Amino acid sequence: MKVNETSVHFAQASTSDRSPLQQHLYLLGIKLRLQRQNMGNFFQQLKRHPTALLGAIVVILYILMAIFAPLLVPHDPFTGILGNRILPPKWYEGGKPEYVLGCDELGRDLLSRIIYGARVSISVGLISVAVSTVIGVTTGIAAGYYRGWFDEIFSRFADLLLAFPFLIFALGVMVATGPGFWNLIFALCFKGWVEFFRLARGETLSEKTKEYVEAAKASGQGHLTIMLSEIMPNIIHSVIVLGTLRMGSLIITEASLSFLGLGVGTRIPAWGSMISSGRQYMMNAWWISTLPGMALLLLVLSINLLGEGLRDILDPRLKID
Amino acid sequence: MRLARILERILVAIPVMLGVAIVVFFFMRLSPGDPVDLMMGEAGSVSPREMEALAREFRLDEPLHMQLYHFLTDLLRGDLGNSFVKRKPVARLVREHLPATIELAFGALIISLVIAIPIGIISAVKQHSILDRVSMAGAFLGISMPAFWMGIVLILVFSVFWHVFPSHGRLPFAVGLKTITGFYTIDSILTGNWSALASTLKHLFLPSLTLGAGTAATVARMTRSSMLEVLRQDYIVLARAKGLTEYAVVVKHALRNALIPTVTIVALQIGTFLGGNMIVETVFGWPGLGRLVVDAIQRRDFPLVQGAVIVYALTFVAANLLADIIYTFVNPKIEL
Amino acid sequence: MLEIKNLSTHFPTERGLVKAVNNVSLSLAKGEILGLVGESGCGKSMTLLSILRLVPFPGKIVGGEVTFRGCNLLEKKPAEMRTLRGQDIAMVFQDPMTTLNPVFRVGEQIGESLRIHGAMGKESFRRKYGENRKIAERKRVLELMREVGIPSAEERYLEYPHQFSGGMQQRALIAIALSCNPKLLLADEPTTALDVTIQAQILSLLEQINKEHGTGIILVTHDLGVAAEFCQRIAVMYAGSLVEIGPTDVVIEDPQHPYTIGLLRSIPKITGKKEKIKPIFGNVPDLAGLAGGCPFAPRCDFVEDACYSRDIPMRQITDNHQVRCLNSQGQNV
Amino acid sequence: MAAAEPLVRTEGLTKYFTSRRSLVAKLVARQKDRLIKAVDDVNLAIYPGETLGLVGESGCGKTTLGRTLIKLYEPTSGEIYYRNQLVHEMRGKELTAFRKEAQIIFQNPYASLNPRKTVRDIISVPLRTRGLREPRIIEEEILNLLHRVGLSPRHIDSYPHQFSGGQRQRIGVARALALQPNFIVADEPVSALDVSVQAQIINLLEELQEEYQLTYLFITHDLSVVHYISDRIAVMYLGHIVETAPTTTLFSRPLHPYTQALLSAIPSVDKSFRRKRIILEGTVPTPLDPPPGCRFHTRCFAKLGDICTRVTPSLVEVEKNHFVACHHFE
Amino acid sequence: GPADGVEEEEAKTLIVGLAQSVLTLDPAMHRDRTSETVIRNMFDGLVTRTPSMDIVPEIAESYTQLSPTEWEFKIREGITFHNGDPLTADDVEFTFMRILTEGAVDGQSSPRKGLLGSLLKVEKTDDYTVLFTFEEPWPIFLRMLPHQQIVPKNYIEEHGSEYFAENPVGAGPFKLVSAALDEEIVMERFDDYYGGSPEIPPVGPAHVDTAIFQIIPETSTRIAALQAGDVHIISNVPTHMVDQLEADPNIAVKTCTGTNFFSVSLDMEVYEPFKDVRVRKALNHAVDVDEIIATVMDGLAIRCPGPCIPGSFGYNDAITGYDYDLEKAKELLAEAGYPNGEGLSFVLDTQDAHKDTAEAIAQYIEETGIDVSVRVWDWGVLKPLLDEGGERAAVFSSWGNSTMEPHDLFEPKFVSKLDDVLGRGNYSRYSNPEFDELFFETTVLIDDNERIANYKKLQEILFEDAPVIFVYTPMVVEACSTQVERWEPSPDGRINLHRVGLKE
Ligand SMILES: Nc1ncnc2c1ncn2[C@@H]1O[C@H](COP(=O)(O)OP(=O)(O)OP(=O)(O)O)[C@@H](O)[C@H]1O
Ligand SMILES: Nc1ncnc2c1ncn2[C@@H]1O[C@H](COP(=O)(O)OP(=O)(O)OP(=O)(O)O)[C@@H](O)[C@H]1O
Ligand SMILES: [Mg+2]
Ligand SMILES: [Mg+2]
Repeated sequence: MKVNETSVHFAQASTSDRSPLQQHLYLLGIKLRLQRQNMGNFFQQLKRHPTALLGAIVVILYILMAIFAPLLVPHDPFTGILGNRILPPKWYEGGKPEYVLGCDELGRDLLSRIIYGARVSISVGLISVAVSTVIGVTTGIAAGYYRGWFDEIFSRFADLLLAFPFLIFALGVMVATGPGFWNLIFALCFKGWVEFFRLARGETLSEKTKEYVEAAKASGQGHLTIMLSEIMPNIIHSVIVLGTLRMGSLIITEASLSFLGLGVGTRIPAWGSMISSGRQYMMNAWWISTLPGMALLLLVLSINLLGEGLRDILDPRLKID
Repeated sequence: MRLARILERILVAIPVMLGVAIVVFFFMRLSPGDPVDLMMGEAGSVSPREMEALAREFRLDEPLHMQLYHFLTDLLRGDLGNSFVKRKPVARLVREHLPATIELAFGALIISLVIAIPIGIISAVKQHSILDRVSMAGAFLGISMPAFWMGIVLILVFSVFWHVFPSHGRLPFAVGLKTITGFYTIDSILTGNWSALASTLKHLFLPSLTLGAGTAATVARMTRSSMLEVLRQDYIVLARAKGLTEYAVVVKHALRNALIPTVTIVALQIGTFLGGNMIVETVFGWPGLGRLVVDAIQRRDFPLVQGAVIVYALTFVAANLLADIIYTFVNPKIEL
Repeated sequence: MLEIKNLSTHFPTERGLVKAVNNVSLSLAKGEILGLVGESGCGKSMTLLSILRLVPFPGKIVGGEVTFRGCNLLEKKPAEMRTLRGQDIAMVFQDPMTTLNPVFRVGEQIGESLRIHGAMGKESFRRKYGENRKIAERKRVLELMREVGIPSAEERYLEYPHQFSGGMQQRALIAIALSCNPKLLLADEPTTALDVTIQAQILSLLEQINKEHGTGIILVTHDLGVAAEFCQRIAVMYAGSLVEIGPTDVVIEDPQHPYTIGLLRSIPKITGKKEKIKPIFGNVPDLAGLAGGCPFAPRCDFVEDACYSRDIPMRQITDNHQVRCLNSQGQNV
Repeated sequence: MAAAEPLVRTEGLTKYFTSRRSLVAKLVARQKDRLIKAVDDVNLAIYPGETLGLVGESGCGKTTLGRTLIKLYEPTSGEIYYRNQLVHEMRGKELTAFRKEAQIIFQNPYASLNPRKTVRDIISVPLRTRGLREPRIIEEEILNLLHRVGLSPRHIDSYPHQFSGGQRQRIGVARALALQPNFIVADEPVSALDVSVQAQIINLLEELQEEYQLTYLFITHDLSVVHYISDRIAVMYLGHIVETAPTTTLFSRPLHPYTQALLSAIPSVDKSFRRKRIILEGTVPTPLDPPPGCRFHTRCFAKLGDICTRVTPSLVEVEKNHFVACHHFE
Repeated sequence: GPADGVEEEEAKTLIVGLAQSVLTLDPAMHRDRTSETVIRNMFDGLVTRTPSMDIVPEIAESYTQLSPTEWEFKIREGITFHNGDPLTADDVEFTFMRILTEGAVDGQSSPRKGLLGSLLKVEKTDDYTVLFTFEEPWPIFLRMLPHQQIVPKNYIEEHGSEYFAENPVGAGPFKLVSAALDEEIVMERFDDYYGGSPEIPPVGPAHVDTAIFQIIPETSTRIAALQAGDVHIISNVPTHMVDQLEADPNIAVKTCTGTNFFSVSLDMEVYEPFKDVRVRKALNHAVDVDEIIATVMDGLAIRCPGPCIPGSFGYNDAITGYDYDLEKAKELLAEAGYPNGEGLSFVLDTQDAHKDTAEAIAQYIEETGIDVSVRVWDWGVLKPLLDEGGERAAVFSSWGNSTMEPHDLFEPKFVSKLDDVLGRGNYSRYSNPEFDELFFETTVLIDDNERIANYKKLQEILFEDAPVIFVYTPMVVEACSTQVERWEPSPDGRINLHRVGLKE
């Protein structure tokens, strides 16, 4: 009981003197205190959150699907038969049984493309979140720990990037560098790290005043060790939650950029470009855009459910015990 | 004191704005593509003299640092330059398009509030109920759907099949609204043109819904979780111990506290709404700043992109400041 | 005035059933101060909240009787219960920082009870504070604020809780509790969050209220010293159950329950010569899934097999001294 | 005792925190950075083997003083000597050596242990600072320490949340002991514990002191605890030391009005100790702008007059080893 | 009231949904088809085009070519601008000199100068006669002339160009009511309209009271708007929607030939193997253009067998195109030293809008064993790459040829890249001295028969050299509500509402 009480008070105290942006992060679920938690009972906790578990399962299935895509696809996802242009799904009139979900505007098997598309969407999500996290967390911890000019420079830079409208920014990057997978990742990460930076910085600021950090200092640990072994493990869970929540929105951003004509843009199928190039067919061949849309929706939904669940699981305040 | 703080926020914003200006300047100049060449299109002939003349006119023949110098000195004088393509002062273009964007942003804001806050409250009060689960599931759907896709679906359903909302645009000319401020809702109220108001609101609805859906979802979830947290607080127990009815406890004592974070996040969302609506603007043929910028980026209309991004950044900073000010009003603990 | 019989409040949790209040029987005479002592988590707060029927979810009052001035509160309708709360029975909470609503002005919060219970419409109030309810309410609130010792009440009336120091906040809470002249005041560790000198201020304030208005007070505390100095009777709780209850002097000087004894021995005494303190070994138990028998048995020096095997009843030692222990007699210190 | 060389000594030790004003506030409203005078001009000596109790109300600077002594904070001004060496000038090897000598035990057993680390991780940090490298030796040493503080070896790979408050505090003690220190600042080590557990820790600390000849600075606001454990007591009020005296002297003849009020306010089960309560008016002022002159004058019941509000009294020795800072005794 | 004198009860409003924003309403200040489409409803030119692409007088009454470099135009009398000013030779002279003179538009220069070739000056000879003088003969002058609209001299001199751009005054069938260029442009009938070109009946004022252009960038929305009845005419209908729209009883789909020449330019400098004509021919044989048209374009494109759009001036119909023959393609490749396409691999760049066809082309080429991948670019990024060389080989792109004159296509696309005028679109970096010589010879010819003969020759050369894969010209596909009368799309994409009516 005492544990929870102190953490609640702490959270309150820190809530009130946060800037709105930190509040935002906070309410996205991001102020987590992990005092009763280790990985062992993490999975047990996951079991008690059926939605999160479901999310996790779906995400894992998707990842497997992406990895084994070449083995799973019934047809060549890259080239189609022009004669099969906008072929409806098999259960529709005019559909062919071997093309379960029908074909797209170039007669390519939709199912195969959706399966393959998982690769791009998932790697876009994973890689850009991973890169943003690594950059944001290292700079954030350093800024929060050392303060001073380092903090000042990075915080101002972060402000600057935040003031840039994200889509315009990404669009600008894509226009400048041209479409392509890595360019897309670059565009997404260039600003994506800022949120992680702010989170890590804010958490470090509060973590730094914790007595166990003082204790480590008193026992003669160096700054780097304190950052790595005392502070980092305590903020990483917040980061994971933010990461999952952000992953969904980054995958959607990829789709949005495709809509503006600047996605991954090769013949490699990506859900974003499938949805956006298929949207013209919405009225006569809804499946071309809608089915990849469903695939995306399900993935983002699962990631969000997982993220939300993680937030609850990792936040002892939300637990009944 | 309060004024000093506001002043300070503004002062701090200046270097940020300057940074934004410089970044967007280099961004545009260093990205490939020649505005003059693009302007000439893929037809007809173009004389090299003509291209040179235009390049000179646009000051593109000068070295980069001189261009930057001109840009910054003009900027400090409040001059955003002339659009290459539209041949108009950028400031005017922005002024013409900003009201549409702001109106859409506010539409989205209001829709997300009207939907999200009650849902959040009810979900929290009736935690684990069917309603809670359904609305939270809906909220998740809201944030998991690409906006353009949702927009098209809404158009198909509400305009094509049911004919209840118009498919595009801001206000048909036939309504005959006299514009004063550029905000059609305000203008129609000012001129007492109620049919224009009705039409404006109808046009505003689908785009606002599309733009606001994601935020509504976020706000609903936030309201719910902050409400849940507030309901656990000691002062709620005290309110009950005073003998208040459950309704008074929730609406009077809990709600205002639960809204403290929500309101600030919502105010902050204005910035996102302003900067993130080009997709909605494109889908709904909404004549706002977002579409203007996307177009300008594609045409390498440097001054227009620069000007618009600076205005975006300004509105973002202003929205942030506004968020902070609102925050001080809902939360007595904070002195700005 | 108040008679609690076999009150039980349980929390179903993932770890098992938490019997936060387990068969507690108490009574309070008019104008009496009863101290309820015990360690953290032993169910003191839940006992108070059960009286008001404000046990938080998922807790439930599963049995017993709470008779206040002749009627059983547990059988009252919710609306009746509401009129009682704040008016006849008021509560002062442990942590003033979190108990005042941060977004409302202090004056307004103090006046709220008056408004809810329509106090300003009552004849006695009307006569004293005038007809205009708004003005009357303000007058009454200012009076209350002065009464509990909040200086410059006029200004403080318009301030927000965070502008108050801890001690002031606690006073404001007391003012809220006193606003309708309750017959019974439930004070849940009202001084725990405060400094010694401030604690002394608050406690003497409570003492004064008790004397002047004849308000009955249940004072919850974990500090035996506080209970010893301020209460006429002391009830000791351990793991959800009442283990000993009796007049203060008797409980302090002639404790019967091994837990009470241990508690007294582990407090350093401020007397001339240094006496070695003797801690109780072991830890405060987890309330979830407690086995039957005496919950103190694992830490008890005098434990017997029987202690584990059955529920131990309360035993009358003397007239008003009761103990829940099998072999309490002869265990005099 | 007093004849011996002090182990730790401070001269005019001052620690201010700055609450920064914004640039504009400075320029426009001409406001200066505000100073939180947490510790102000403190002269204190702690002798080897003794327990010095430090009491005072919340926010009066006890923790700050304790942390500054062991160089967790840099002092704003003044000197700290440890065995006649200047503490705040220590760097590198010297500092490591000092870290081994001086340790701290924190108030909050929940916040002072890193929740992500096992007991082994937590205790091995100071052991490595001590120069132990071999994992086997480290493990042996950890088990030793656990045994010493009354925890069983099976606890070695548990996480803090698996312990009760008292057990956690034992881990904190073990961590401090791991460096084999001479001097321990115990910052309210029992305040967060239940009454029945508090006694266990106090006894443990006493035993350890005997066993290792430790010197304690024992910070607390609980006067009965401080009475029990300390040899000498220093009373702090708003950053100043207002009175120091051997325990028995202080309890029998408190001189400073604040000390008197403090002692009278202790609720005690012990009837013989109860005195007439002195109820102080008002609350402790904030260290942001402490009152001028004697800092206690705003609440003092024995004010002399003008001098109290103008002149800061200095600590004078009124009788042997009994110092007080009050104009009554100037 | 309307021209036919019949009392109309309700004012008729015609709404057109456009895909792109209008950039300006000043006819001199853009190079943009959409802007021109809207502007030409408010401004008339000296000449105009019939739906079958013939040039007929509009404001001009007649014209004569006095010498290879001189043209004289007689202007119709009694034409007034929307503000009531009469249109005279002064206005015509002003219009053209405004474009020719650098900095003449409030200090800015018109980007339309290039559309006037080597025009030196325009002088009025009397109130209703003007003389155009060229530096050198420019045979496509008349065909280029419809792109220029006459603006009022006095009005602009009085108010300045900036004001004019916002309050345009022309001599066209509609006058402006209000303009929000990214939203909607509202025009009402100009009752004193002179009636337009007598060669295109019916002549007279416009039939609808109000004409509105609304900008609806998103295709799906545009179609939805038509289906919902929010607009009457929409441009840029995707070909695959045609069937479905035709099935709607309230909607009619209209098509006509287009003027965009689509081809895959094979860069011979950047990608060595393309130097070999056999490879280029092989690629032409490998792609089944007819099948692509039938499927990807839903039959709504016309194959360009050679380097010209069928129906253009001097079109050589002896050229029937490279037939689709995979074997032949493989043979040619083998001859060139690339059996089964081994050793050949390149990227095909394109823009988002054309990527379907590009992908289809790539699929066909891959059949020969060549490894092709498609990249989609923002045009702004791709263009400099095409100019500089860079890491690329082939590009699928279009070139506008609204004059339907080979000159206008050959000069930018196939003449050796000499300067920005010449070879501006020569992404193949094709350079054939024989071709160049004959081309320049032809440019100064005046006699149409000679020109036709030369153009046919030029087409043969290009066909044999195959610097590009010849693909198609997409048809203009527009759709309108069945309420709309007398409206036909025109090959240059112009939507002229002058004669369009609206049924009940
Ligand atoms: N929401 C809850 N869910 C489950 N168990 C609860 C809940 N609230 C309280 N309890 C249990 O009820 C028991 C009694 O709690 P209570 O608050 O009455 O203790 P207390 O004696 O007031 O302690 P403290 O001195 O810490 O205030 C606790 O041990 C706790 O485990
Ligand atoms: N890092 C810091 N930055 C700014 N102010 C501080 C800091 N640490 C302490 N203070 C301030 O210094 C004053 C003294 O604090 P300190 O923690 O030393 O008091 P304390 O006597 O230990 O109080 P407590 O009994 O509550 O632990 C307080 O007003 C506190 O707010
Ligand atoms: Mg309690
Ligand atoms: Mg402290």
